[in-house]
Amino acid sequence: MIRIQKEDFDIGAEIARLKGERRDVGAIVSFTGVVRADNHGDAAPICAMTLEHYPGMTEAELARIEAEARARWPLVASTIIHRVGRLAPGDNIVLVITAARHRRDAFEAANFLMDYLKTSAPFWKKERDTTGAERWVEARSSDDEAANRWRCAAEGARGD
Amino acid sequence: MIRIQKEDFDIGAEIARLKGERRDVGAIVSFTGVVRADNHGDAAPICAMTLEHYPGMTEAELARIEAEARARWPLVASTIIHRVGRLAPGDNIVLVITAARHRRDAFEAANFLMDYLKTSAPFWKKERDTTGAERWVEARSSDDEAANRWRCAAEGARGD
Amino acid sequence: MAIKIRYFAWVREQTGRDEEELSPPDEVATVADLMAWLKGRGPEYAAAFAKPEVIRAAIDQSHVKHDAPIAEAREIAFFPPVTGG
Amino acid sequence: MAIKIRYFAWVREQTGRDEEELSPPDEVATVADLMAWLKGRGPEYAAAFAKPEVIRAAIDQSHVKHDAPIAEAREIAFFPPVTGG
Repeated sequence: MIRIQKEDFDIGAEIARLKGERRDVGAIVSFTGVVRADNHGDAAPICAMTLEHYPGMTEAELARIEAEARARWPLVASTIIHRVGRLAPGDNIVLVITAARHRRDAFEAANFLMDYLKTSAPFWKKERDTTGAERWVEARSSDDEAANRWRCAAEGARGD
Repeated sequence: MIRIQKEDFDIGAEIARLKGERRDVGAIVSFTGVVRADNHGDAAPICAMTLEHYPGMTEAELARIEAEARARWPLVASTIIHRVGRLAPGDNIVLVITAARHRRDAFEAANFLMDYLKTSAPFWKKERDTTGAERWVEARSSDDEAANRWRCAAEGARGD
Repeated sequence: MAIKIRYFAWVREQTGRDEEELSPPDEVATVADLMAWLKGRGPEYAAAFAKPEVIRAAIDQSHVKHDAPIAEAREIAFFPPVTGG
Repeated sequence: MAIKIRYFAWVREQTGRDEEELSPPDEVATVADLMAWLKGRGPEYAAAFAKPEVIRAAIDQSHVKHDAPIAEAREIAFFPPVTGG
């Protein structure tokens, strides 16, 4: 399930909805991304963040990423919700939930979804700091590296 | 924060509590373990699970595991809640939440907490299936392997 | 043939528009050609596309490389590397 | 000196008790010695400790190996490998 919205999301309600009346889910992992006030160690604190996206392509990319995760791991269900518009420090930005029979699959799929979302979903963040200065957040090479590790990722230990 | 309890937990409320008014948290990972009805592929479905533990040692082990996670990763906060007593399929068993500045730390620490909890926290599960048969769940070697991979784990890519 | 060109984030701010319909000449065959052609359309485009190597492109809402052919494209978007999540 | 011995899960079910105070003789120096000594206390103990290699132990609520000395122990617990989470 994929959603792009301005409104906040309710993490507990989304997990409950994903789980529903299922009796084949043994592991649920959620990832929530939150606006930090101290996004840059040495710059002034952030007081606002605006998230722009590419309507149409955003949904297509998220659907593609979700389909790839579900092809790689035996997920029972998954959810991706991303907010757009104006946010403040402490506000939720993104929610990814994965439900699987075993914990390793739920963890890896959630991790993968976030890494790919960070490098391929067409969202852009603009920050305004307490001095009034605005700047577009720059992409990090560490995010590319994180996404690249899935290209030839060896399977780790499997548990449940 | 560590809690052992018979009652269910509210995942959303626990995440909200962990986050509180903090403005330095950028990533929150939650893991929820749930009773599966089909715990064993070929056996009869499970209709009840009883969780026994070692009061005193349980809290000590969970505190030790949490302290180790916080020594390894720069977590802002963490929560471990484990239920005991009688549970049914679909019921929550365990909740682990990690909050950090960056997503890699939150993911790895949650993963580590679950792997260590599975192999060192003194809980034992007894299942009853639909035929009325009861059996103690056997430990899985895959859980030991999952815990062992942290002993010499190389640091992966770091993002946020 | 007219193509819808869309701009996002600072590419949008620098070109001063979020989308437009353009009909580049036939010799504009790839995404890279299109950026070079756009650069000549005025100082705001020259500024936006000053460093084309840092700009990402999508054709019909799918990521493409700069050597991708644009012959079949209905919609081409230019934007900086994404920073969601 | 009396030691509190505790049993969990199927070790508890097989011995038929969850805890007891026992004073093993001085030659019982390690966890392994204690399991061997317990085995001689009756058929229910013999059944519980029939395969001591599958049983885990804790001294004063910390995991220990079977060669751990028990001289300073106030509480020793026996249980199967843990299965929480």
